[in-house]
Amino acid sequence: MSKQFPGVQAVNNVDLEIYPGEVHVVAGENGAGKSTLMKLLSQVERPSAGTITIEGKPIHFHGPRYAQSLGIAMVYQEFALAPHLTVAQNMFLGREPMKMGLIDQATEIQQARTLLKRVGLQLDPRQLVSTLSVAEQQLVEIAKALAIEARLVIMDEPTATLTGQEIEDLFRVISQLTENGIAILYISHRLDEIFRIADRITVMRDGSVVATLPRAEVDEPKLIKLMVGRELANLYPKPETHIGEVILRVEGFSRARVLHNCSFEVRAGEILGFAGLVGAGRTELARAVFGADPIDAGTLYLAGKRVKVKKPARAIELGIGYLTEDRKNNGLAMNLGVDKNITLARLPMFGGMLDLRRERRIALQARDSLRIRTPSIRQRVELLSGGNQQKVVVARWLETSARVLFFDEPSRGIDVRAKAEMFELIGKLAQEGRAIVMISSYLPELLNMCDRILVMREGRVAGIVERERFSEELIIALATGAQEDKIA
Amino acid sequence: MKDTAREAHDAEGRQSSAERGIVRRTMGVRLADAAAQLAAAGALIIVSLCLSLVSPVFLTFNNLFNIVAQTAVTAVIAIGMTFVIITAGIDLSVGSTAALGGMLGTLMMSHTGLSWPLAVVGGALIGGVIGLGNGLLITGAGLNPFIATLGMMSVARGLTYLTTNAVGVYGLPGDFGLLGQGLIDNIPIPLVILVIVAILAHLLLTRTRLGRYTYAIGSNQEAARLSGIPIGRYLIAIYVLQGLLAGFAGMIASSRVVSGQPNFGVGLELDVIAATVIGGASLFGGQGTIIGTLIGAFLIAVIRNGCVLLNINLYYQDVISGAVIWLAVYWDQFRRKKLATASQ
Amino acid sequence: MKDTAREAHDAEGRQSSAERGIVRRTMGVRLADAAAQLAAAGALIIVSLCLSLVSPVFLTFNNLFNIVAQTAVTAVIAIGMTFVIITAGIDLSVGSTAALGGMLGTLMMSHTGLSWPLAVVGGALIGGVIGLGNGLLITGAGLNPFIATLGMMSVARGLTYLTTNAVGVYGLPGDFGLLGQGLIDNIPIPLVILVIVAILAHLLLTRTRLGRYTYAIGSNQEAARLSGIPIGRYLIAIYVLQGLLAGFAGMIASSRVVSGQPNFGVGLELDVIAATVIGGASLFGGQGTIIGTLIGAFLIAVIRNGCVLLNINLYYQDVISGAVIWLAVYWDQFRRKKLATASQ
Amino acid sequence: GQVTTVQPSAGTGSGNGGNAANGPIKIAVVPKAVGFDYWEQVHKGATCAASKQKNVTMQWDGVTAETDVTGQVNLLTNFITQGVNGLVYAATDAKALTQVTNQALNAKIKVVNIDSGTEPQPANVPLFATDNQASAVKAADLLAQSLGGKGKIAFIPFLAGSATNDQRAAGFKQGLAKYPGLQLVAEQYSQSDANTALRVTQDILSAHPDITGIFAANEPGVIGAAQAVQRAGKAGKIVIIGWDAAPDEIKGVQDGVISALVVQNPFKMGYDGLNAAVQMVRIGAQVKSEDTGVTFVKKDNLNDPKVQAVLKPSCENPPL
Ligand SMILES: Nc1ncnc2c1ncn2[C@@H]1O[C@H](COP(=O)(O)OP(=O)(O)OP(=O)(O)O)[C@@H](O)[C@H]1O
Ligand SMILES: Nc1ncnc2c1ncn2[C@@H]1O[C@H](COP(=O)(O)OP(=O)(O)OP(=O)(O)O)[C@@H](O)[C@H]1O
Ligand SMILES: [Mg+2]
Ligand SMILES: [Mg+2]
Repeated sequence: MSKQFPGVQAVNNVDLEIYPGEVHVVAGENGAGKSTLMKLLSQVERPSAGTITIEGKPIHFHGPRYAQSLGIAMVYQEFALAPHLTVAQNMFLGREPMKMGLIDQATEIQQARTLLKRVGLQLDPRQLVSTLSVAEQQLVEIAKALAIEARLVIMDEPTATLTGQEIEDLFRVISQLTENGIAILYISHRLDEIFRIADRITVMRDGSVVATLPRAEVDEPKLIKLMVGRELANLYPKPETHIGEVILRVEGFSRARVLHNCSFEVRAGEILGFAGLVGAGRTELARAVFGADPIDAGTLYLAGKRVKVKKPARAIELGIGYLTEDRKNNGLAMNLGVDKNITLARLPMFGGMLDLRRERRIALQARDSLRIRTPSIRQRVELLSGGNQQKVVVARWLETSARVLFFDEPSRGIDVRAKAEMFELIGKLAQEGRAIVMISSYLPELLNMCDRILVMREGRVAGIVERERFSEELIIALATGAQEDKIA
Repeated sequence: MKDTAREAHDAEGRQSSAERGIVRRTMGVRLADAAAQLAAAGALIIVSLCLSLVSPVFLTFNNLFNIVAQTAVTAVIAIGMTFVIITAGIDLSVGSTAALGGMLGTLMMSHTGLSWPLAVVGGALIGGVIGLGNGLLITGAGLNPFIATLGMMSVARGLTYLTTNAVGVYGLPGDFGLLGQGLIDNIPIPLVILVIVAILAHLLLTRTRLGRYTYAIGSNQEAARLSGIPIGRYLIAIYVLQGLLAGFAGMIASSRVVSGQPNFGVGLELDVIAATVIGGASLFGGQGTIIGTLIGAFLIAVIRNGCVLLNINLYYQDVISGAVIWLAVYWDQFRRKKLATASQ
Repeated sequence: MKDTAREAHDAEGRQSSAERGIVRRTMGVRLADAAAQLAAAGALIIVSLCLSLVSPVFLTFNNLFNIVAQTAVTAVIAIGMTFVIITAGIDLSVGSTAALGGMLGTLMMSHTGLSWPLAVVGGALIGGVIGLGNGLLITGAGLNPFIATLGMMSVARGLTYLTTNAVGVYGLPGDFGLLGQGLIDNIPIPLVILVIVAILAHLLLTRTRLGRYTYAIGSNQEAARLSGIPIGRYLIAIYVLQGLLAGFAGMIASSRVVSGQPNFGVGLELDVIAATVIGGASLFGGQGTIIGTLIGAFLIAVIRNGCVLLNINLYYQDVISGAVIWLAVYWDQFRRKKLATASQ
Repeated sequence: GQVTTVQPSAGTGSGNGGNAANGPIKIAVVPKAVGFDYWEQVHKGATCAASKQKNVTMQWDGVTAETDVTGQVNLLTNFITQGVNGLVYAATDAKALTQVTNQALNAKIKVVNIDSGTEPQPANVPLFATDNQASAVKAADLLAQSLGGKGKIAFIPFLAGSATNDQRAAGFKQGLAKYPGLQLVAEQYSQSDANTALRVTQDILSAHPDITGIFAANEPGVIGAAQAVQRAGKAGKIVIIGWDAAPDEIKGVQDGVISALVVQNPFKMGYDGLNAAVQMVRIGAQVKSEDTGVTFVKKDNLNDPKVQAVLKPSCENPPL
């Protein structure tokens, strides 16, 4: 199969075979063409060349509905949910159960509830999708794919925003499916995960397949080398930093039903992690500090001085930055160019006018240092691959000279190499004496990069753990409430 | 051993708190829904109350009859516009379409001697053809709805003028007047028509595939496409529906003056869109209800009626209706927000 | 060993092909950009060419002068509308605002004897005040732009009628006519004004914070807010700008007929929005350019001019202008798509 | 169910009970459209008449476009429901408004037409109007005289489908038929907008630089056409015959840009119309229709006191 976009050969002459009951992982750097290849299989995009055969029979292109009827279901990387419809309505979109020419809403809700339970999501199916958190949307997206009687389920980075328990639930579902002879095509940037579930691994680079190997023949260094083209010394390059004065102190932040009396402080040169289950309130806390959401109570001290932050504009003025977890809705101006998105929080000005040359330089630099794969720095962001979009948001906040930076799920959808490079940059920022708060659902990241980890549970600070005491068990225990730790 | 125990405990804790969350949110959604309907109607109710206090005529049968009969035309078209706007589209051609439907429908009566009920169907079908044109321009030629229907607004108006060289159609059977002004057992026929159209449209919007896909397309067209919905076909159906309703409304309007008027409906599109938006629809798609649209249409009509009843200086009328619309929508939003917060 | 060799080879190959790819792609983007501008102008050029073939008068200085002077009013307002529409907003009140600015501006001249340049400034400022009202309703009261400006359309029209009881303002100094119809060294003053306004607006839109934020707000308001952009302040500025331009355009229109006309600008909002959308702006925000808007405004003006030159019956004019707009926009889209593919 | 056509009666007895010779009465006056000098003169005339009567309240209301027939029907129906005693209105459509007149009469509301009546005109509904068509014929005669019966001319009508417009257009063309030497080379609507009138006249002058005469059929058309001619440097060289009497139109006559204006007497229509309605309500008088007459205003009769009374009507000096 091949696929050309204006200016990009996204998929280049790829051969792929999938067998019943196997978990076939597709790996590769951002922009390698993984998502595009999947979209060719689910007939969302029309291939420029190539054919698909199912059980020996060649299949023609008729669009996504046809692919569904052939038993191909897909979980999209950029969620394909309609925010104004309810969870149940989204799950059965295009395949509504009918009764006498009308939609059978009772059955629809009933079936939706069953499917939600299967992916371990406790949600009312009548709730609007626009009220869901990113992680919840991801689970709905998965449940939606399960609603199709599929022979092949394609999952494009389903775990990018999920934490431990949800991932376990997902793996359980996957093994149920494969036991029934259903094939899984799985894209992920998380190496441990790949090795856990893969039967075979296909590595893509620049639109072409580099290799397809059985799980047994690959180990981590080899996989990285296949993807990146060279070895990576250290996935988590944490630098030695000098931890200085307290820059930001948060006291008693509360907001009805979301945050309860949350306090913490972060010092210059320190990387503080936020851990917790989905919906624990990490995002809410960061947004509250940043002034993106109002609070009912709480005080904020910046370098010892009490400050009031009611708007993000004020926070940025004071040197606080916040990188959102929801790049699509809150992060990117989708129909603007890469360059304009990168400089959005801090425009390069010269005598009252925009300095377009400097803007271009900044964007080019960011492109190179984060390896943003784009045909041009003026390319509209919506045409980039998911991981590259994420890099653009990251680049924006690296550009601002904020003293305190909140990174909410910064590695969401980023490939290994870029992750390592991003962590290196974050480390450098810390070295420069900035305070970093890193929110992540992927514990190894926090354990390796942070000086301290704050664990949240149900809107409360369940505990703050020093680096010496770091252990996965302890943090999970705090996050699930199995152990109450007095704030250190 | 300890581990499993802890996990069980964990799971339970999560479970219950999540369960609680669900109940809370559902209640919230439901309440907010009901509140939205009520709040929207609220503005209408308050304006009506004020009017009935200051003008003894307001609540008389005759006056209410007038309001209903006058609003029927706008409301019927606005019901179609609700579908269009929910898909994140717009139809600027409704005024011209109504005029064309009205002119050709009445011409059928006066020239070919068609009976009036058949002519009404004819007028509606003419509107449907125009709607089909809009649909094809949007889905086939890929024009955006604004441009497609802006052009159609101009083209349909030109065709209307051309049919009779911009002269009205007269000499229609007196019975034809029933459609827009008759009574069945003391119930205004336009009211009956409006209620039937509204109920059917409401069912269509909330209970059928067409309705569901209307919201889906407007909410996230890409998602709708990925879910395998044949977007083009549904969009065409929606613009045809809008056209049919506009043509039909054109016949109601003609019936009210028992003649075909080539200049009918100039500027009507703005009234219709306003009714829809005041009723809570979003021009960005995905949002809107039939009941809201009806409330919007009646709000506009009641304000106009009130200005006349109260003998308000003509030039102040414009100022007042503008201000009342601001207040009504502002109050509506305010109420919704408050109820949404309270129900959290 | 074999493996590494192959990889090294691969890496190299990739590098150079990627480099080549980038060069090619950048060229592609550039070309597509240029093509987009050209394609938009293309429709205008083709229509003009056709006209110059069928009417020998079309290309005369006098006729071109007339077209420019006639378009200045629409184009100046459409320039403001470009900002508004890029923010995903809309301003329905521009016609009324222009009328109010024109009436009060001319009244200042005729009643207080203000010199005409000052009165022009006065008219523009009146427009600015109306724009401020819109801005506050949108950001302060949180009304959506459609409702806020729909109400303002009505309110401003009412105020316009109230100023003189809906009678025109006459007896203005003859010099005032220069603004809309004068010549400087054989160059039409409205052209000079239009060029200056367009250049300033283009710079504002592409080279300043205001312009950049205009796009950002329209593309993703939440992202803009989280990037620290004080959205309210910028939106107000944009609606004030639109108001100023509308008031100013109202004075140009008054100057053209050397009188204040209370009914000026009814329905103008649709013309203005059409110019902007034909020029490539999206009602969903984030897209639009000044040059595109100018092309859109001139396309409409040239079609109208052609219809009069050829003395086409009004009824056919409507049909023709609708169809030409369809064709122009369709052709524009088609060309862009083709060029984008060709530049691969 | 029984299907009937609604027959609204006056909503309240209170307004209608004022048949008594001196009781308070309410008269609604509805023009074809608002926002033009012409209708404002009607307004002034009616206001003046109402002020001279005792216990008479006048309500002035109208739609914004002369072609908004349905809007006017709605408005009048609202007045009938409200229960006014008298209805003075200018019909936007002669045939379509007949039923409204009948409704009002059924509701025992006295009706008077001004400017434009209905077809048929009920015997008990007097009409105070000018004969638009006959006056337009005379306008054509005037144009022909000024041009010596030959030359290219242009016509600026105002609103397609408006009854007044159609009458004037028909009259003008009827008049032209008498002069084979006059060649009508362009006909473009002004949409009752001065700027549009200016635009189309400019374009017509571009297409036909040899035009020697223009007839513009209402105020905005005349204002725009006169501007266009002046700006083209052809003031005095092109004969303009216009309609209505806005200040700048009069000034145009003074300056020689406009050759003649057909001036109606809207003040008188309003004045007489309201008085008639009051009489009909108070004493049940039979009032007869009346042609309120037109004046051809030219430079040479501009200062005639009679003409001045028509041009500058006021309640102190009504042009009756
Ligand atoms: N619609 C489109 N138009 C133009 N280019 C596109 C489009 N969709 C994808 N691309 C480009 O195709 C290439 C492959 O994208 P794809 O989304 O398949 O990458 P990916 O391997 O899924 O990356 P990631 O890991 O970041 O999700 C990228 O360079 C991307 O910019
Ligand atoms: N728009 C919303 N409406 C209602 N509830 C919401 C909304 N957004 C988030 N929530 C709920 O608020 C709680 C806190 O969510 P938040 O996103 O802050 O959690 P988190 O710890 O950042 O987890 P994650 O980001 O991993 O989902 C969750 O229960 C979530 O479902
Ligand atoms: Mg991808
Ligand atoms: Mg989060």
